[in-house]
Amino acid sequence: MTAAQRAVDLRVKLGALELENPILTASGTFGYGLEFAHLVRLERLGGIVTKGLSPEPIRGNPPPRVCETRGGMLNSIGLQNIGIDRFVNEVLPGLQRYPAKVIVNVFGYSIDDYVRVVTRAERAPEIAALELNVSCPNVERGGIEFGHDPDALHRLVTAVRGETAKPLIVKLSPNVTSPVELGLAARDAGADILSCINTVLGMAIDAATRRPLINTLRGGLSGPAIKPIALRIVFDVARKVGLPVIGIGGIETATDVVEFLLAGASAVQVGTALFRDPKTPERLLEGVERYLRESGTARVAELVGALEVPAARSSAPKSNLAERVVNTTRGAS
Amino acid sequence: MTAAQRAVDLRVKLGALELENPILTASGTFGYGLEFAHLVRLERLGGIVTKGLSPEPIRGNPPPRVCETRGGMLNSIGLQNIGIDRFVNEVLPGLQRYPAKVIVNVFGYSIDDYVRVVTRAERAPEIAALELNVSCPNVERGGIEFGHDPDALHRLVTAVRGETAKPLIVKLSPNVTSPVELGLAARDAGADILSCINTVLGMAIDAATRRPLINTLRGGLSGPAIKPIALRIVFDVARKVGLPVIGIGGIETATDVVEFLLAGASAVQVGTALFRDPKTPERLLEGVERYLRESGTARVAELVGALEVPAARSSAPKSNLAERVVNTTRGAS
Amino acid sequence: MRVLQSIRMLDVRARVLAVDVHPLPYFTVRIAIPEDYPPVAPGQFVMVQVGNGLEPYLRRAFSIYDLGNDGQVDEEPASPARVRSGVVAREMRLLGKVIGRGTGALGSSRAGDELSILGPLGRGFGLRSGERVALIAGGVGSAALLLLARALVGIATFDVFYGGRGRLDLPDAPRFARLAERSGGELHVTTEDGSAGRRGLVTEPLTERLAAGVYDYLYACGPMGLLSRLAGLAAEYGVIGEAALETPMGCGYGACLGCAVPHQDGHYALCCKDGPVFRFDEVVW
Amino acid sequence: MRVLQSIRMLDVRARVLAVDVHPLPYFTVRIAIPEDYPPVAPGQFVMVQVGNGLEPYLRRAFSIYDLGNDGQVDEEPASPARVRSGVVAREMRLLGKVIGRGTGALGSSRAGDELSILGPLGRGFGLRSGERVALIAGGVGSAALLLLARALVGIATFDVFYGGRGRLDLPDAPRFARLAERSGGELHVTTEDGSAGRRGLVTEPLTERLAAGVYDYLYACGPMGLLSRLAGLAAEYGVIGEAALETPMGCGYGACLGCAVPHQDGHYALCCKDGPVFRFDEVVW
Ligand SMILES: Cc1cc2nc3c(=O)[nH]c(=O)nc-3n(C[C@H](O)[C@H](O)[C@H](O)COP(=O)(O)OP(=O)(O)OC[C@H]3O[C@@H](n4cnc5c(N)ncnc54)[C@H](O)[C@@H]3O)c2cc1C
Ligand SMILES: Cc1cc2nc3c(=O)[nH]c(=O)nc-3n(C[C@H](O)[C@H](O)[C@H](O)COP(=O)(O)OP(=O)(O)OC[C@H]3O[C@@H](n4cnc5c(N)ncnc54)[C@H](O)[C@@H]3O)c2cc1C
Ligand SMILES: Cc1cc2nc3c(=O)[nH]c(=O)nc-3n(C[C@H](O)[C@H](O)[C@H](O)COP(=O)(O)O)c2cc1C
Ligand SMILES: Cc1cc2nc3c(=O)[nH]c(=O)nc-3n(C[C@H](O)[C@H](O)[C@H](O)COP(=O)(O)O)c2cc1C
Ligand code: FES
Ligand code: FES
Repeated sequence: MTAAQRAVDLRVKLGALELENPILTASGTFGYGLEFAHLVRLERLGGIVTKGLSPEPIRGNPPPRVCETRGGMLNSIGLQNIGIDRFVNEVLPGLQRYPAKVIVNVFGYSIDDYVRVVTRAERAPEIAALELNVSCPNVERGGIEFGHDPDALHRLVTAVRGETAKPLIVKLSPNVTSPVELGLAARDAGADILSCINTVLGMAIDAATRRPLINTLRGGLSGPAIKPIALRIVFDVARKVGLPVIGIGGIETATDVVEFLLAGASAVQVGTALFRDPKTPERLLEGVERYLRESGTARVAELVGALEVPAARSSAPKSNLAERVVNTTRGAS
Repeated sequence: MTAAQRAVDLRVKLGALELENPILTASGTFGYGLEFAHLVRLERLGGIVTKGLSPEPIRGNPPPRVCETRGGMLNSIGLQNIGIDRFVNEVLPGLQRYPAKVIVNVFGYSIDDYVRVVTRAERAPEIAALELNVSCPNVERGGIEFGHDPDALHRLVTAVRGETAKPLIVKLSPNVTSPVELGLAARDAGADILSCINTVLGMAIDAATRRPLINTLRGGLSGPAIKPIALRIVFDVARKVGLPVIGIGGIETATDVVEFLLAGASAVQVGTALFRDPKTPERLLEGVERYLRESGTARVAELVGALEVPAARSSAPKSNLAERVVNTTRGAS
Repeated sequence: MRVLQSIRMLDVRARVLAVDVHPLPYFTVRIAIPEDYPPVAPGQFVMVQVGNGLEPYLRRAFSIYDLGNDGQVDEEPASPARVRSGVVAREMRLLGKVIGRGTGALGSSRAGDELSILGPLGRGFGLRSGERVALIAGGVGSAALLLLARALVGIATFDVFYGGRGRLDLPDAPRFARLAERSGGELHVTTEDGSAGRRGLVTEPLTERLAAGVYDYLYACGPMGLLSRLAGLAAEYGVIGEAALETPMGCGYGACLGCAVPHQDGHYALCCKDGPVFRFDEVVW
Repeated sequence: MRVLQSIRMLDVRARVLAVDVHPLPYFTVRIAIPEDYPPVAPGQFVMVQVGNGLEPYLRRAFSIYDLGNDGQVDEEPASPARVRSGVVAREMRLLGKVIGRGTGALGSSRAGDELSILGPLGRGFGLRSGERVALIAGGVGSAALLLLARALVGIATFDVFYGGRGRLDLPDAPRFARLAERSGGELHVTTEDGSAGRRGLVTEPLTERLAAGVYDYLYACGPMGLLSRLAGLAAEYGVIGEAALETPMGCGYGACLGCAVPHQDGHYALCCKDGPVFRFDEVVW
């Protein structure tokens, strides 16, 4: 049997969440999933994460809402969505046809908002898991984002956990000093899985008109530009929190997927890349299969966290200069 | 007189720090300045920020130290430098020939380290200002970076302030929940100017070898990829802290410079772009002059903070849906 | 919001046949498309990806400017393609104006290059028959109106109002003149600098004829400022009509919700899915 | 660390004359450089920028493989260029192997394209005269040794040890054979798959001759694994020598401190400034 023929096992298990393959679509970048059945082979997706859903429909932000930046894009959609009820009644039935797991992305401006969506979703057996978008200003706490405040996050996750037996994913914000600290708070409150990362806060300006390119001034940066940030956070969170991790941020090629798995992610979500190429998930899946075959890896799960971290080079020169600062695992320099 | 002939005033004033023009080279990306006199017209620079200097020479991190990422690069040099004494004795005299202001970038692993560099620099009148790199682990506080902890930063800046009458710049880290909070701490402790941003923590992996591409695993992300992050932080810090700001991050074109000035920076530093094109500062300066002429702006200083922030669109549709979430100045969505 | 409408579109890798550069910044790209390309309504658009680099990163939207067979584009709607081996079965044309990275990259593509073309996208113009209508094009907005003009010949009489800053901003005035004449109408050219046609804004000759009650219906494409003035004129003179809008777009196919257009209903419509053609009275201008 | 050494280099925009593709992944790019280009020492390199896009973003390092006049490259060091208007005054050649984005972009450049070439950079090989020396090239490492071989002809006798995975990894074996013969030495080819020359590693024939005490000096370029084995052999047989190293580079001209090479002194040397050529005994392998 040649390498090209050998079957590889693409299944991954994130606690109780079992996926046919590790490629999911990211929230807010693939609508509610069903709209694109014409264009994308939905049956090749490990899972679909819906646009963020709130208790009531939300209208969203005024335009302009998106702009391109170098190597990425900014968005400020304002969480426009049809509300959990319409999703469950109108969209969910159609999605049942496909093996892809349906994960509902949930957000709110108060704990009560989240709880209302979760209790509604809990009654729909077709929903495989819930993902909490915690990059929302908490109106009860002066607008500080849930995902920026370990205490608020702990309270939120505790409240939601009480309402659902489904796998509970908490999506971490990169815009914090310590994503690990937030991940630990989510874990301690009962989260099952962490997804990293949401968009990075950014801004863009048109020098000609002297105006911001996004109506709300600031927007969320996504796309290839943020991949190194996402990889770093996935690596840290996977090592230090001990929950299964879903990697998100700038994934566009199969090599990107492998990198996230090596860093410690058990699955990945693809966002911005879909805008450029709606067939990205299929392409990635084929590429990952090829990588597994060519590297003689039988199961994709073997890649998870398999990064080889070199010991400090034994050949490093001995020196009496400031020995303590050698090999700090730090960034800026 | 045609637009092309009209003289424009490029000078900027950041408190007591007056520059011939707003283009500086960023720390760590232009050595100590003098090495490149052959290649770059140093007389066209507003200022040179040196590689970070410590009390004693530092050897730096083992290789690999740099790698390319999509739209940027990672580095983990480990703060290799010749030490403040050699800089003052061997380099500084040669730099005097040029009108560019010499700004010494200072770092350390304890307050004492910083104070030693600053007291030595204070005695050198050729040094126009000091910039504190506070993205260093504070060995006295369990390795948490000075720039990640408002209290530690306040203590550090207070200590340094007591030793110098030169303009004191504090360089903010982007890897925090609230750069504004850190900027306020620096201001309250006596900083004169804030520079934003240092590199963004990131990571890169080689899927073929399954190893990290940077020896220390994590490195600092710089280049075009980070520009939207830098613009956002410059905008927030300039508005909310009230000190003059120097913008840094992914600047490569004159349009980039204008965007940073509009966002609130009074000057900018160019880093990674120098690696690709050592003549970047001259090119930017010419481009900024052209922009000023073509837009009929007499003085570059008029651009500072001149972003036109649109009022909420009066034409926005009226709706009873979740009115409170419209026009939130937030990112993720 | 039409939640469940599934999108009918193809992502085709198509070869550039030629790039015709009009006086810059205008250019026409001629592209070979499959013989069985889905039907196109005037006003629909495609999302074009040039190359695989990071700049431009997102695709850019272009109106489907023209369609033809065997490398021939004529004044009438294209007859069914004849399939010949080695010969271009069908041709799509895009009219571009170089603004930034995306239009720049498309304009400097060369014959033989491959483009990725996602489309046809969006909701096109409705065809009115038996009426007297006006087509109003501001600059490169003419790209959305040419197929419409071709489709209207024979079913309606139309005048074309075509305005630009100067003479060079009207790259396809001759074709619009011929089409308008064949329909029984005429072309009115205006330029702001007076270098061609009447000096002034395209709204001026239009207003005179609106005041005279000439038109039953307006079709427009151009800068937002123009469209919003037209919406005002339409309301003032009690005429209805449609306009093709441009907004920044993340995806072009309904996935990102980036292309919001404030709708009179109180919600935000999507330019790429609910539009790009909207009735004047649908939009909060 | 040589702090104050100022860098002598030019950043020239230079045109591609031709790209010769050997059996892929190898290619030679021929570039027109100004007639007054600074003198080049064998082993020096240039930093090449292809295009203005974001990918590749940083420049890539390439050894200066060969230099010539009027489009002619001969076996001897180039004679002073004759200036003729409209004619290529001088030519630089780079030998590349496609690995990723940077080498891929260079390899797919076309005649007429403009490249940005920063150089000449770094410290080259020292020329030993009157000795019997060995040149050891692993794969595309030969790129750093050709100018050296040309410079040594007439002043030293040398053998060339040229190894690769297979036959196709030795794109310039014939030239090395001619140069070695003219110097009074010979070429030893090894391939790991036995498809050309002796089967095995390049170190095998070399070790036999080192054991026989044939060489006074070694010059090498190739993968780090090879160089480190050669350093071991040199120490074992009491021979000295130099190797051209490759490290990732941010800038190539001493500005970023990215290209650290652990030095026996205890500090990190810079590959781009203190190297790329180091004595075997300088480096902590
Ligand atoms: C439905 C539709 C049809 C279009 N048809 C045509 C056409 O036929 N011919 C043509 O030349 N142009 C057309 N445009 C505009 C075109 O898509 C380009 O986006 C625009 O010209 C600027 O792109 P750029 O990359 O050259 O400029 P850049 O300045 O690099 O663009 C930067 C960003 O701003 C966005 N942007 C800037 N201006 C516009 C605009 N007017 N509309 C939408 N996005 C914009 C771009 O999409 C991009 O994300 C159309 C746009 C839409 C939405
Ligand atoms: C002094 C010097 C001389 C060189 N001479 C030649 C030559 O003559 N011919 C030739 O084909 N190649 C040469 N190289 C290697 C070349 O510079 C490329 O960097 C390398 O082949 C990979 O680049 P890439 O963009 O194709 O691969 P990518 O995988 O896209 O490279 C990614 C990153 O890794 C770095 N990198 C990967 N491999 C190497 C390597 N071996 N050396 C340095 N950086 C690397 C690249 O610079 C880049 O930043 C030389 C390198 C150095 C330092
Ligand atoms: C247009 C757009 C809309 C998004 N909407 C949501 C959302 O509703 N909920 C959420 O949790 N994340 C949202 N995100 C974030 C993505 O799910 C993802 O975390 C981020 O874009 C990084 O991945 P990428 O680089 O692959 O796009 C959105 C991103 C984009 C670009
Ligand atoms: C190779 C390299 C070395 C750096 N060294 C330092 C340093 O010593 N001190 C410091 O404050 N910042 C250092 N920086 C950060 C830069 O000064 C700058 O803040 C950052 O790179 C963002 O700007 P850029 O995108 O223009 O490069 C370094 C950056 C790079 C790329
Ligand atoms: S452009 Fe993405 S939804 Fe319209
Ligand atoms: S590559 Fe930048 S210092 Fe050597």
